[in-house]
Amino acid sequence: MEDLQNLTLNFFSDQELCNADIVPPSQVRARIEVSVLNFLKILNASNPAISDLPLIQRKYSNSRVNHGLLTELSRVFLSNSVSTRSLMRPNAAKAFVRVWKVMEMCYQILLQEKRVTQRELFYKLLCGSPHLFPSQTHVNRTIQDLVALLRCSRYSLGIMASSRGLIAGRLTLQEPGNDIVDCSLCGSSGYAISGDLNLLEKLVLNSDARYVIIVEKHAIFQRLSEDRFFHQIPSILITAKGYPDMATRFLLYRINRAFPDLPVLALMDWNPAGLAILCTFKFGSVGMGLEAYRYACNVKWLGIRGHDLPLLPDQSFVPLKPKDLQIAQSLISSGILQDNYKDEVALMVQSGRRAEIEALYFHGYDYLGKYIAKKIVQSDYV
Amino acid sequence: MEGKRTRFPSESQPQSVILLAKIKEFTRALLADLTNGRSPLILIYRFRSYCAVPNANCFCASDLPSGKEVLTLRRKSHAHRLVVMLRVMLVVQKLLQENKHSSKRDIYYTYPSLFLDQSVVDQAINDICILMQCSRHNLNVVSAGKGLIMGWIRFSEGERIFDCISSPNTAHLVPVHVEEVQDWGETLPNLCIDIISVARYILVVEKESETYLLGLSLILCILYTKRFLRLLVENLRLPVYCLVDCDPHGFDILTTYRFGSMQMAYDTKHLRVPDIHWLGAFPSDSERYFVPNQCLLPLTAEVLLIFLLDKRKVEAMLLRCYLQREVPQWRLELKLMLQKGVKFEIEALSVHALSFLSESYIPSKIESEVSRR
Amino acid sequence: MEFSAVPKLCLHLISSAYQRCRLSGQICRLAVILTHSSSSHSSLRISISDTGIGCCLEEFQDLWFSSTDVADNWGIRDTEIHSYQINLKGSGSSRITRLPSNTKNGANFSGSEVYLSSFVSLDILLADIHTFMQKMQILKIPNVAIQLVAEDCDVPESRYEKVFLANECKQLPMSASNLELLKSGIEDYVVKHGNNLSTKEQLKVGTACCTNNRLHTELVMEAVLHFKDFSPSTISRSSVKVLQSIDWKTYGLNLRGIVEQDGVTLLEWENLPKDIHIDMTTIPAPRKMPPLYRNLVKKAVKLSLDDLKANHSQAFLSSRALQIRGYAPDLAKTIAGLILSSSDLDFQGECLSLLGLQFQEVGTEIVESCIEERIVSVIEMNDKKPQNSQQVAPFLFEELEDPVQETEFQENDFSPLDF
Amino acid sequence: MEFSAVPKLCLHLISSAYQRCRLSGQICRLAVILTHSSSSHSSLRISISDTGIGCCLEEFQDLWFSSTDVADNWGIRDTEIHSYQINLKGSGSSRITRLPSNTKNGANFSGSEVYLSSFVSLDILLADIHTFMQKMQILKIPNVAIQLVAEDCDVPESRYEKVFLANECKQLPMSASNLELLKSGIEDYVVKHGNNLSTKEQLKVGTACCTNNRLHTELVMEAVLHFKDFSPSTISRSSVKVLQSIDWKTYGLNLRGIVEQDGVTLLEWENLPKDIHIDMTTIPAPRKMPPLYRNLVKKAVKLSLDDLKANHSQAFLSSRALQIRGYAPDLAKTIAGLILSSSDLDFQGECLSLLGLQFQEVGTEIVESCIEERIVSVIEMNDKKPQNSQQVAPFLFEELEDPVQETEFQENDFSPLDF
Ligand SMILES: [Mg+2]
Ligand SMILES: [Mg+2]
Repeated sequence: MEDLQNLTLNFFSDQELCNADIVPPSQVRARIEVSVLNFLKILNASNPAISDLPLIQRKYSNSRVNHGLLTELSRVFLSNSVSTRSLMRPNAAKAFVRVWKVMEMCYQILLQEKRVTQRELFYKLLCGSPHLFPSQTHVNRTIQDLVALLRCSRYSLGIMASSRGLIAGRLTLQEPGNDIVDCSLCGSSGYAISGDLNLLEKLVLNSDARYVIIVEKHAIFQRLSEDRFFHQIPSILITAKGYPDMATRFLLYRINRAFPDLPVLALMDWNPAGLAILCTFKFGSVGMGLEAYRYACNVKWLGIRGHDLPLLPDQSFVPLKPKDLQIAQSLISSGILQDNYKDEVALMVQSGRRAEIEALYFHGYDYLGKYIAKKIVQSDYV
Repeated sequence: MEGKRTRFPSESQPQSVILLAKIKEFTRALLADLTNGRSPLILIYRFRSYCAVPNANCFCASDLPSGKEVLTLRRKSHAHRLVVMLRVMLVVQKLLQENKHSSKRDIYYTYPSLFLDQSVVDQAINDICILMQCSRHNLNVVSAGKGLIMGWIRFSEGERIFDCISSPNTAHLVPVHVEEVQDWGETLPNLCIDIISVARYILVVEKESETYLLGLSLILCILYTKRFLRLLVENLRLPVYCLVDCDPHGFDILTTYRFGSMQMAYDTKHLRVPDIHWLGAFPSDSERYFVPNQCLLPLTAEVLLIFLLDKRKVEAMLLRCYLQREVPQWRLELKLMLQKGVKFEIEALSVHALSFLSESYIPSKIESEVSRR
Repeated sequence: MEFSAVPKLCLHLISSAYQRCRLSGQICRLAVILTHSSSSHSSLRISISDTGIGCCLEEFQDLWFSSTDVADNWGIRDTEIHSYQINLKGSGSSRITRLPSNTKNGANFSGSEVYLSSFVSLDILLADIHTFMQKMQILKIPNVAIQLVAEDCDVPESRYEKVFLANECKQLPMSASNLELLKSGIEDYVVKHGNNLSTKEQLKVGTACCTNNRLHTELVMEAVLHFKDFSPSTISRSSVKVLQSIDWKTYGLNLRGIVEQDGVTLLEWENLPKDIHIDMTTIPAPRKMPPLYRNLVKKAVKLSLDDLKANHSQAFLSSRALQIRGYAPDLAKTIAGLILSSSDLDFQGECLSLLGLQFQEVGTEIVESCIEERIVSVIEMNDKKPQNSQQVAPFLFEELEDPVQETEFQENDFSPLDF
Repeated sequence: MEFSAVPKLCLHLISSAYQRCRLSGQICRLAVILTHSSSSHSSLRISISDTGIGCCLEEFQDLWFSSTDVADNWGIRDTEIHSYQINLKGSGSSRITRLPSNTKNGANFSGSEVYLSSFVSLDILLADIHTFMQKMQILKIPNVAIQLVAEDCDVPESRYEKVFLANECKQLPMSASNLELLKSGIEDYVVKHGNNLSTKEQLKVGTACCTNNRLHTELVMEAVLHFKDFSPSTISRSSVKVLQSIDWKTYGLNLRGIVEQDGVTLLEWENLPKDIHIDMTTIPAPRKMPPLYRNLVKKAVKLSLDDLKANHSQAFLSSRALQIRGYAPDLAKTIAGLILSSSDLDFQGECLSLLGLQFQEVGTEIVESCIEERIVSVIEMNDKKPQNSQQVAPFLFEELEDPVQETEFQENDFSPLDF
């Protein structure tokens, strides 16, 4: 199974796949140094020039969906279409200089073996060149540019990415040289997933679970882990408290690779955003840039789905908001959804209503667990 | 009056049993009124942590109710509040009976179209606490907000051991069920306190960053951890310092830690940390530490409206009675913020050197705080 | 004055005379005598006389002029029978002439007589008055005998005479008050002429009697269906103002506006169910009212609405109460939930017995509907009480030793940590 | 025609004749003969003759009428010397009379003579023409000898005669082209009359020669300081249009507007440094231009600007390049920072050697300025190339074999599909 996945992975990476790696600081520094040298060389050549920066485009037009042929795995990834940052176009010159500025800042942070938040980076840049970085968004976008240029993850650049992810259940984690963490003993708050991808990569995983369950919401996660649901159905619980961050997706991916036989099931709100979150776990998203694609994971949709709606009380429904319709539209037009997912989105739009997982509490706090268990037993997931 | 605000019952019964009994009593009384054709009247005391008359001879510090509200079936707004309160009470009864915990957000999402808004649920929870004379956690309603801790501490919640010492760069989630930590601490006090004693002080900061903590013995808490902080303070008896942004929001966080919030004023005594020291960032720090001008945001963010909001917020805060009464020097700094018309974030301090906060700012500030005392 | 206005004036004078009789409480006579004579200077002489409570000059002046005050010197205590002549060709106060009064010789009645002359056709006027008197029978006042006489002196044997007596009120006891008689009459009328109402039971009538001693008179207010058929006249502007000043929402009604159309005044309601018609009358229905009088009318209208509401609270719930009642199902569901989800059986039993339910028969819906019923009835009851007279009930769940003064919180600020 | 216009007309005719001489490339003679005689019908007879390339009737018609086309049948290949008389009192085409031509008898030159008569004062006209001819010396054209003769027939011994020769061009080789001569002359003039320029080195002059075969003539364009002193006339509207149509930003200039003031045309520039004056002339400077001719002028102006820029790129960087150059210090600082903050000495060494710096002599500022210099020079070099011929810069990393390049980068590009 894993071989097959590797095979497809390689197949695509040969073709047109672009990615960002988790890279140790020394290598990031080396890449930066190569950039400087190349820049100087081209500047100093017989026909001197200021080299353009080739960045992988992080636009929808450069995204491709790969529906696996040999596996069930599908993913969103970025092709190698390039958006250049050139000094020679006045409207792009600022962006060009910004990339170098951030590169310099990251280089120094890496040298000091520090890690900064994006906000701290913003202030440092604001202090040095306020005209280039008038706002945090400029910094954030430039970081993405740098990721696209150096092809390394944001975390590798020394930028702290705190993860919102939590994990609980029948899983033990061991950092080399540290005690084993038993995620079934982490209480209702679960084990906080570190934002350090290097560390996550090194974790030794062990599990006797039968299922991996992704939960959209923190509160639902708390409920299930407080109830020790993972003992009822031997499982691993994961939440990213909404849209997943890289670290959470990476750990899920690692678990998925380590235990490929465990189905990965998702419990989401019944609204377009819920499905979008599921899709981000499942396929990745363009916005995550180069770091996104590789952690695609064959997530199955457990609930809440259309045929569960009779279980919910009327008062738990609220009308769809314009934002919901927008998300629904972009989901449908993304071309990524399988047919039964599309039908589900259509149902949401048609009914004009949405409901949250919490609505199940109407039947009592124990009901949530029973609901999941029943669905799992009946293989009621798509 | 003291009896009204007791959290820990004098009886040996667990709090949940007492609360369940109170809920039943309440339901019964309500039903009796209805069957007798009487309109139920529900009296809810109002508490406040401050008033807006700085020099008044007020009782805001006294923990006495400052007024009351009477809910009846005669007003539409009351009827809605009553429905929400009873529905939340129903949820609480279930929680207590099943010994489950839930967050405010959870409760809201269960009946969103009935509640209409999260704030209504929040108010109902506060009302129930006042009515039942208990704290929020007694209702098994826990906060879902994020609280993080890192530094020189090791403790446990239930079976789980929080070992912050061995991974000093990692922020650990603050346990949800603070009560369990305390219970555990009470039964095995030595273990808990022995390990914790490595730290010399507690630093409360507004946001997560690694740049605070190199080479320092400290515990670090981040937001939404009022109860947990209180517990640490009670158990460890360490000095507590607070580092927040130099803006109205940061100052509000600081005062909430020290004096409690208006919303939860009924429970202030058990949530506030009266000994918390304001470490920074002071409005006066911008000059003392050469914060570059471009890092000083005017109390505006360009938009006039936001400017007015910030300004108005500071002006309103200046009126809070406890500032003049208890921390006049804080009030002076706040006034300075208004005068200068600029705000800045903690991050602005470290633009000159990445380790500025941990290597010079925090140590020097703590030193000056210690010498002041 | 136009010819067409003369019948209207006559009907008004008759109506006034009838009121004077009705209010006297004694057995009275109302006589309308129409005499046509080509020899006299006006072709038709109209005399309207009654033995009611008496009237005064100002009452008639009001027909044309704005009066500053109504004199209160008339009534059964007067020693004389007043007599007036209205000169239709005159102008200003010269129109009305006070004729010499006749003494009553100590008799315990009062009386008025009004004369006027006109060129209006005897036949047409007679027909109008005849119809009007039939309508007046609705009032079912037994103490008033109405005599209608018409004679053309030029034509022998032309004398027409008819006496109208309230003879349909046999079902009512003789001791019935004016108010009850009027109510019954209106009910009869509406049932007879009415809309889709098949039985009298569906008809809701509220009455109120409201006296003001300064006026030495009483006002009666009824809320009935199909007011417009009854009243010969449009509502005066003063009455419109009175109607507009009433807080209809207290009775679940929403007055959109008052429209005058073809001489008939229509009250337009918002959100009124299709099968409900609401109209009303005040008796007497004065054309112009001094402030005092106006208050009296308003009070009467409100009292009769209160009467209506007291008897038919479901139909006349205030919009406030209606809104509150909207919460009843949720409230009932929640309370039922609190009871039924409790793990304490004793508590459940206690609650059910409070509701008068047996433990065995309990289904969720039964408990819910039982509680809802009670909540609704409390809300309806609350609504019947005037706002300000609500008595203070004991606080629920509270032993209040030292009530602290209620204060208003303007600053509803959320602290950032109240997450 | 007004008297005041006659001197202007004369100067124009002289200017034209001078152009004809200059363009012939042969040694030529330009004679202006003013003869006053009270006996004749006009008091002053003016004759302007030259042995230049010859002219045509239409050239003169342009002075008053809109011409549809300039005939191209004149030039040194003509076999005759044309002769015209301008009648100032006439109107329309009758103003100009073609006099009988004299044959050149196969000589290899062309020639024109224009006569006109006026009542204008001989002294005033002579003074004007004298000044103008001195100015024309600026052109330093060695092949044209100018003869100015004035005589009052009524006054014996009044004959005035002066010959102007370009005698200051000794520094230049005899083979120097017209263009070079003109340039030198203008430089001399500006230095002599100029502003704060103390040395000739600070003066920047761009020249271009641009031929169009259809017109059988050449246009010369110079960009010089103090154009207004040189040109006797205002710029024609066609010229203004030409000037406005030029993309000045390519040369870092920003033409705010063209103002006519006291008969002098001023070009107003935006954001021009105080110590810089930019003016220009085209020779010839026709009054009205057919489209073809206009394009030629435009091309000449552009070419001479290009010439200016090629020699003085720093001063004539396009505003685009200026904007980009603004980033050079930041970029240089950043890259220097990257190099110098590195702990890897090999890397540092390699970088410095690429910059041609010695390890020892390295100070931050030196590295920065060295990088900045290079970046700036690339920017300036790039700017000299015409827009469309700029080649694509190499990528920083070349391992992308077949990039699907999308060059359009919008600052506010954002990525959707983030659901
Ligand atoms: Mg959601
Ligand atoms: Mg802040």
